[in-house]
Amino acid sequence: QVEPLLFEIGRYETTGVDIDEPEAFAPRLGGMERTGEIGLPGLSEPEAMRHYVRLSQKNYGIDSGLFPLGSCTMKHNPRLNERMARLPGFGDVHPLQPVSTVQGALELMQELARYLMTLTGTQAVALSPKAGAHGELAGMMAIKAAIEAKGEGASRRTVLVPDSAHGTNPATAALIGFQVKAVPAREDGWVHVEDVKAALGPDVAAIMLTNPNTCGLFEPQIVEIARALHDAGGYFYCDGANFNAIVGKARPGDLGIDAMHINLHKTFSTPHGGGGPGAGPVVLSERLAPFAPVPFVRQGASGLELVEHADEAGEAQPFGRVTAFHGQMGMYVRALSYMLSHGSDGMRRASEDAVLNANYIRAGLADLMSQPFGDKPCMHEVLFDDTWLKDTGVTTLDFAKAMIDEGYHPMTVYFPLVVHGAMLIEPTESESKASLDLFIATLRDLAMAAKAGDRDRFVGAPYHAPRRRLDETRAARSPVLRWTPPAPVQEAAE
Amino acid sequence: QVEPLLFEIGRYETTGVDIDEPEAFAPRLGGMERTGEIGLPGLSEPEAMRHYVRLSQKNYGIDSGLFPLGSCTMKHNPRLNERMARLPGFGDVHPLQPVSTVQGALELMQELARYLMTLTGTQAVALSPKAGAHGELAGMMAIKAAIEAKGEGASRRTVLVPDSAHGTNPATAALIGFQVKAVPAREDGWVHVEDVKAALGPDVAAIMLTNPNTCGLFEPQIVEIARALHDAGGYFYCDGANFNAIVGKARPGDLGIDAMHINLHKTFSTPHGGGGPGAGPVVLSERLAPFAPVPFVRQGASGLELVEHADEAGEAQPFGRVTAFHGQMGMYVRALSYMLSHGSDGMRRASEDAVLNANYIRAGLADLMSQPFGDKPCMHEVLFDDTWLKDTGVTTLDFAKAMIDEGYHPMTVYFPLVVHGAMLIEPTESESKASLDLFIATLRDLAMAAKAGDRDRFVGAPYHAPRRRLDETRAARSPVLRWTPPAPVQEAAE
Amino acid sequence: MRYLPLSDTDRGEMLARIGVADIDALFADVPKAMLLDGPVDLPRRKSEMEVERILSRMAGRNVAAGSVPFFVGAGAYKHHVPATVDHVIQRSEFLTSYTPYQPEIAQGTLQYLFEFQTQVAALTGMEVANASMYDGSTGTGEAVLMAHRVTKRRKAVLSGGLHPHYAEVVQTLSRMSGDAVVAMPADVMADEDIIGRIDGETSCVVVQTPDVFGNLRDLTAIAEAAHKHGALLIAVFTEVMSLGLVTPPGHMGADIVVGEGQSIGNGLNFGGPYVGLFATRQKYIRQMPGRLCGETVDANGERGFVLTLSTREQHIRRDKATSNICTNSGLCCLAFTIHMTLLGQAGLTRLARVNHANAVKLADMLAGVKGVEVLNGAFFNEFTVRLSRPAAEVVEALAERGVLAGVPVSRLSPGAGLDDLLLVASTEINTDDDRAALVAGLKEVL
Amino acid sequence: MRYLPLSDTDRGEMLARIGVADIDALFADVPKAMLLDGPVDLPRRKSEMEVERILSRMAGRNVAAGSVPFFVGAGAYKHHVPATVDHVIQRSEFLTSYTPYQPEIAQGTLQYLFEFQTQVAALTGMEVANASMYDGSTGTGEAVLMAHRVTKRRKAVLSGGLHPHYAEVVQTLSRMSGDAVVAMPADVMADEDIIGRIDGETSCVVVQTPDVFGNLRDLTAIAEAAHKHGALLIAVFTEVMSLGLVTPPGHMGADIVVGEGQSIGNGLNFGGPYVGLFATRQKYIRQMPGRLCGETVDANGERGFVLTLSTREQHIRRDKATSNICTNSGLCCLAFTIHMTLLGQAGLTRLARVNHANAVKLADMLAGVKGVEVLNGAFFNEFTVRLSRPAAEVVEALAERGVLAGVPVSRLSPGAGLDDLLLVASTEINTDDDRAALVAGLKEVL
Repeated sequence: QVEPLLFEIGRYETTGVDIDEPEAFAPRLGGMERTGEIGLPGLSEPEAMRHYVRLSQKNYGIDSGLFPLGSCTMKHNPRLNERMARLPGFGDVHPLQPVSTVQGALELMQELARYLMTLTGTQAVALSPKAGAHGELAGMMAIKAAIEAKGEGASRRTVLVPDSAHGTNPATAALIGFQVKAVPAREDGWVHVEDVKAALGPDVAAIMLTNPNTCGLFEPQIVEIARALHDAGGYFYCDGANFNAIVGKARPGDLGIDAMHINLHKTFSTPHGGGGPGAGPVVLSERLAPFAPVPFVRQGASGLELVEHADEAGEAQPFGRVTAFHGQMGMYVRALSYMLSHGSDGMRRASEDAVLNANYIRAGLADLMSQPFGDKPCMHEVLFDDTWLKDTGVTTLDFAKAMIDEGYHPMTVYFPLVVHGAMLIEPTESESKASLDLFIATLRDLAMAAKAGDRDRFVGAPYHAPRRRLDETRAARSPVLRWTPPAPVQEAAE
Repeated sequence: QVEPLLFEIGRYETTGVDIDEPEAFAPRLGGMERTGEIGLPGLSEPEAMRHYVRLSQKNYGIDSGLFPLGSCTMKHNPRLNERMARLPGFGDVHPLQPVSTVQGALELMQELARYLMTLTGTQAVALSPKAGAHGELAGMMAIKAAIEAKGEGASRRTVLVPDSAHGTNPATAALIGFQVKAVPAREDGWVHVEDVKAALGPDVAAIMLTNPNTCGLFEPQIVEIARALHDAGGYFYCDGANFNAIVGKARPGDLGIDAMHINLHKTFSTPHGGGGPGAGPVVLSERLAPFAPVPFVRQGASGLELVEHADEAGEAQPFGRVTAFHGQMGMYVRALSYMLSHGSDGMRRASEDAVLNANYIRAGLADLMSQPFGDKPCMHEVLFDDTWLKDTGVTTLDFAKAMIDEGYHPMTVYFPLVVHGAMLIEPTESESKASLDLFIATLRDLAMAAKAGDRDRFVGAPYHAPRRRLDETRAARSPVLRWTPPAPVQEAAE
Repeated sequence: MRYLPLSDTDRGEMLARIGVADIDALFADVPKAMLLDGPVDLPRRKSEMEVERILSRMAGRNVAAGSVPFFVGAGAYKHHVPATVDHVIQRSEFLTSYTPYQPEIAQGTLQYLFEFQTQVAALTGMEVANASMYDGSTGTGEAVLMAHRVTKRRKAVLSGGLHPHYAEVVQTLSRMSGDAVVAMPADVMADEDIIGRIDGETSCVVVQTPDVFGNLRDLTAIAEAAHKHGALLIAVFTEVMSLGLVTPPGHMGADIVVGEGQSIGNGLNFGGPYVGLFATRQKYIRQMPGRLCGETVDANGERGFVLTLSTREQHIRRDKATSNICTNSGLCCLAFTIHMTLLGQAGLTRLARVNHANAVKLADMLAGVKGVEVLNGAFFNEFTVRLSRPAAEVVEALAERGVLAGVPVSRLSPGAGLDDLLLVASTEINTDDDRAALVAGLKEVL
Repeated sequence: MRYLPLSDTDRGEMLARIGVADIDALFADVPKAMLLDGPVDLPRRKSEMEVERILSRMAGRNVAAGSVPFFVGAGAYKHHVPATVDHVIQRSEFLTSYTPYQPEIAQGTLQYLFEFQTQVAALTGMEVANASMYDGSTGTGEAVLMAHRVTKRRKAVLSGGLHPHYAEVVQTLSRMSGDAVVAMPADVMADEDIIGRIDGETSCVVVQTPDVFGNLRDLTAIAEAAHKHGALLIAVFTEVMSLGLVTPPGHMGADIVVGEGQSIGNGLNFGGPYVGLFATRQKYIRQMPGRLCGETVDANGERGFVLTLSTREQHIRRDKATSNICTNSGLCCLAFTIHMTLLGQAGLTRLARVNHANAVKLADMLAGVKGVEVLNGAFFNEFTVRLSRPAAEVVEALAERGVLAGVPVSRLSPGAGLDDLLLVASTEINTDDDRAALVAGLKEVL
């Protein structure tokens, strides 16, 4: 059944919220009263419930099945964490209440910071960034501030970014005025220290490197790269999107990073929610720690304090503020709940299982599907390219869409850009062996069908989904970004 | 995708609940320690979540669409009520805590009782019955106790039940030793006072009558019937399953009833939950009030008291106890939340809208589908029979199954038994006019298809559901009521 | 009103379509004098916010179990229920569905009922189980009636270790049905001669283990005696968690095993809703009360599930039905099944061990308090202590100190001369601090 | 560990299938010296019950807004959110889904985003809106960058009525990007000459209404002046509820309207997650930051929705992108959309009137307290009072009395000489008792 748009079923006079009109009073709006229809139809509560429940039924989530989106880390979202985030003492607290009335909230932030620093081997953390890309921004701002503090602001304006990086990396660097310089990809999928050294110079402010990288590989020369950067007076920004592969196994601080954002919604399982909210705390090395933005929590004489202004920061030199309040408290609670539940042993084990699961898929598919860098161990995600689809008339996209008909969410496709027709599969540690076995069998079956020339199964896919393949070109060519009332039927001229 | 049984995917060594082993201690089980496998496989939390979420996706609920099950009252379930029932002060309170620590719970029970008595025009209510049928049982027990108190226990052993009654009515009467005597159905769908009078005698303990009745009609002679019963020394038990049609419009006490159970899960929207839990408080007339079972709440000197034993009951003569504790507190909270939300005005309006919606469907279908008692106003549900399907080769069941393919839950079929091929449609007040218009149009389309001879559309239905039509005969002939491990494959003899 | 989609315009159009002048024309069959001309005397509609305020105030007048050291049991137990359980049972497709009369679009409900039945059978050590009763007490009443049908006799013998409320439910029902009941006196030390009460008239003997005083009972000899006389043994439990650790009644010869399932998946809820578990032998399935879910196939030959053997039930069989039960405890079954699935036998056994360990630890601590005597030899997570003062006073005094110490036997059985006995339960929720608080409190008031 | 499905047996079998000896063989690329040989120095795994205890203890050390008379605003507001909202956003299919990159199985998310965009456009009186920013403050930063792109200029003028934290976010970003910012001083009485600061270099002027001091501002003249100089007007709001009652910026000539959507559907959450609303003119859509959902058709010609114009975005355009934003506020959008749908304009307008009425009532009551002066002429649900003592002290003293009185301006703008000013907000949640408590408290401490 088709579910209409709210605007097609709602009515201007209907409301699903009862509240009494106020007693008569003299408004004090200074002549600024809104007039005319706002254009917002309402639904009664039963109608609204059904409308959104039915919409949800057109969606696919982790709870529906395997969701192997590489780089996105779709792991189980424990409902304990949802419950904890809704405790009134967390969910119903205002960011500008007197600090004496939010000591527990500040304690939680401090505890979260301690966990993040311990797991990453770093000396500071800026909690407030609202998502991964925002964490990148904060981290790169800290680097810029540190460079400026050394008087090198005018000269160090280049940031090195490998071609395989997430798009957020160059976008972030450009946003605050850095020049982006590419580091080429090598045939083995790794960044080589010689290439970095060749690009280094007195103009280089930093490198932005993802580790494990977007090809699902750990960068084996990372320590040397960090050293080279530091020797050249630059900073090492690490994109932490894939930190989930090594939590409890290795500490980025030990590897030499200066700043790394952590996607709490990936690594520590605060749910993705169809595109957020996330949270992107950024951990900082000792060199960058003084430049962390406000606000931050500090132990004071009579309890925990919140430093909200640069001039209260003591010896620190915060580079400024990146958001109105203290960041994503709701996500902090969920992430800490996840970390407490797993414990140090469980988090280490989770990383191991994530890597094990990815390699198990690799082992199950390696004979049928091609890997761009050869068949070698991967981290938490395994990358295939489309060489094996050559001459089948089936593209990576077709293959992905055919997976939908088998009841699976597709993997990440066409990313990283450096690999032709990339298919990046991340099962996460949340999948059982039985689930992986079924997934592997299904993909093998599909792969053999593609090779056998059953093209229709792919190019027309999906056949069994709430919608057939959607026309994205049309959407972009003549964008319709909002509902508008249908034009009234023209009355016949008299 | 098929969802296996838990027993096919679970493992004996797996658990989704972490808890530490106790420190070493000497058990005190007196040699009664359980040995051997229990036979209960476990799932990790992500697997369990996915298993039950996927099972849910094979279900249909009110939130999925119109659910017009006649007599079942599938109205909107406000989530406010769920939230209220989960307040720790209600959901996390033990029935045997000191009464000084549960004054709010007793207050809620008293307030619920006040609402129920006010709405029904009665003088007492026994809250503890756990569902409608249990309320019937308690009500009939009170009647039996009253009769025994008058010394007529040996003589008054007959209970009159119309053929159109819910099966629970005769079952209940029989359960406590009454003889059931049928009152015949008339062609107009009503119970006639003459028929009742004809059946009355010194042997009659009570009549059990549903009003509005199971044909969706209000019994116009109910006051006369009640008077006749009372004149003959009997009691009037009213089945309150359809009370939702007249809440705030008429009070059963005014009509002369002595006892009536109220399905809180129907009339006051505590959710049905796939078959319960419900709640079946039974309201009592002054004549029956003294016999209400324990426990009940009473105002005492130092707060509210809970009378749990007959000898604390003062002048009352409770007939006993029908359940271990105080009834369905979780449902009391939800029902009171519903009543407070609607208020006296909203409850009256809800009844009116329920009746209006049913009649609107009647008006929309009356030209195509036949009604057993002619086209006259109904209450909250409208009854069709299968006369109109004659010679189409389509049965009531086929028609119902074809509705599934149109995205609807079928109506109640083959009930009441007195009507051939009955189809009982109850839309409830929760449906919008747009929803009803679509439903009517769909049923008209189906009805015309049936009449046009498109038999395949019906006899093979449903085609678009998680399962095709299920073989109920096979299930009953060789009942398989539990999973058993598949027989191990026999090793070949050496 | 937020729950009512119709607008006044809609109502007018609909009345016109129906062809009546006003809404009361549709209520024409209601005697004029009885038709109310306006809302009854109750408050008008309230906003969600107002309802929350009213009910939160009431809730705030109760002491939540989780907010204090808590040792109250006697048929309902405070356990920790994983958040997953409550999340899933609130899913619209489960919460807002009906009894699965249309199996093609109710396989979700039916499959979990089938899983539930299998889990209950395994736990109790029986062959089959039904798809739930209201609770343990009403299930016990149904078990007695079923025994009467099976044996064609009408006398039940109730152990003095049976929860007094359960005994009252059976007695009330039996008195109303004209059946006989022999209720034995309270049996604190589990030394009653129940076998001596079984005779050729006896339909069934009803014994609880762990009994209401916490004693674990070996039912083997009683089962043998009952069977020798052609009677059935009905074994009752009020703490299902015990079945993770102690010999199940099915291994001791019970014919019907019935009890309370609240401890798995369900909260205290001040007494309800709970979920009654009911298991028996395969040969008796057609005499069982309640819903049964069975396996079958659909028109494509795919496995599916349906409600079955409904010819036993009231909606088909009316006054010849095996029970009048209709709505039962569907969503509570689901909560039970999910929690049980999360536990698995590995988790259940461990959790039961923690319960037992906590109870043993507590019993040893209490035994060291002057004025307290622990009476039980073998027990699971609940035991009886004799106090030097009436237990009800002690409980009240401790409640004032913020400790909920247990259930005075006098509350269950007033006038039985057991005023100095207190039932004390301990589960996985109890901490060292809780135990210390109880001991300290007892030392103060004894 | 309850979240990890693999057993040790599974792990062994899987390693064998992969063909490595142990798990660390898969970590061979990690420099040996850096590979940890055991868990880091943090506590071991905990049961659900233990985690609940730890976090509940922390939560218990905070004063929940709903538990006291509450008047705190300044960019985040306590409103009542219907239970339906939280129920729906927790549905697995919404909660556990990803950004809708595969539209065929994400129509649920996409359709609500389309509804959200339409609602935001209607509310703000603009032509189009995007599918959310993180919050109002970061959205304001993005709006300034967008204005720079549109005008090809690099100087922003910030009103002294802009929330100081928003101004700081813009200033931080601009300083880092090398753009110019003119930040005007705090403008308590809304009488600044912002028009006088607009010149031919100005890319945009950023004005908030209701401003941080609660004043409602007519933006018409500013819009005209900005447009005359080729600059854009960016209108900011922190209380979206106001748009139900006051003239929206889109009706006053704003080019970009950006603000905080928390008040509709979302809780206080100690500052996050919130949802930034961002609307503009159709002609600027290719310069917008953030996700956009657009209508299209599928292969069968059925209407469907997709993310569109992604060539603006970082994952395609990398360092040329209009923003670096990726994950945004999906689930908060959903909460907003459901609450907005429940309200409809009828409910929104009424709710906004109740907010305004409560604020007016409170202002009048406070005006009668000695030592309190209400400064605002026109306001919505928040206003500024001048106190006879430093506001921070007063707030602290009232907090000790269990009343959360508002936000001292000195907390937002220390050192601005405004220590005697207090921002007081009042919404539909405030009762007569709340107001009386605030008045009584102020009388005590002033």
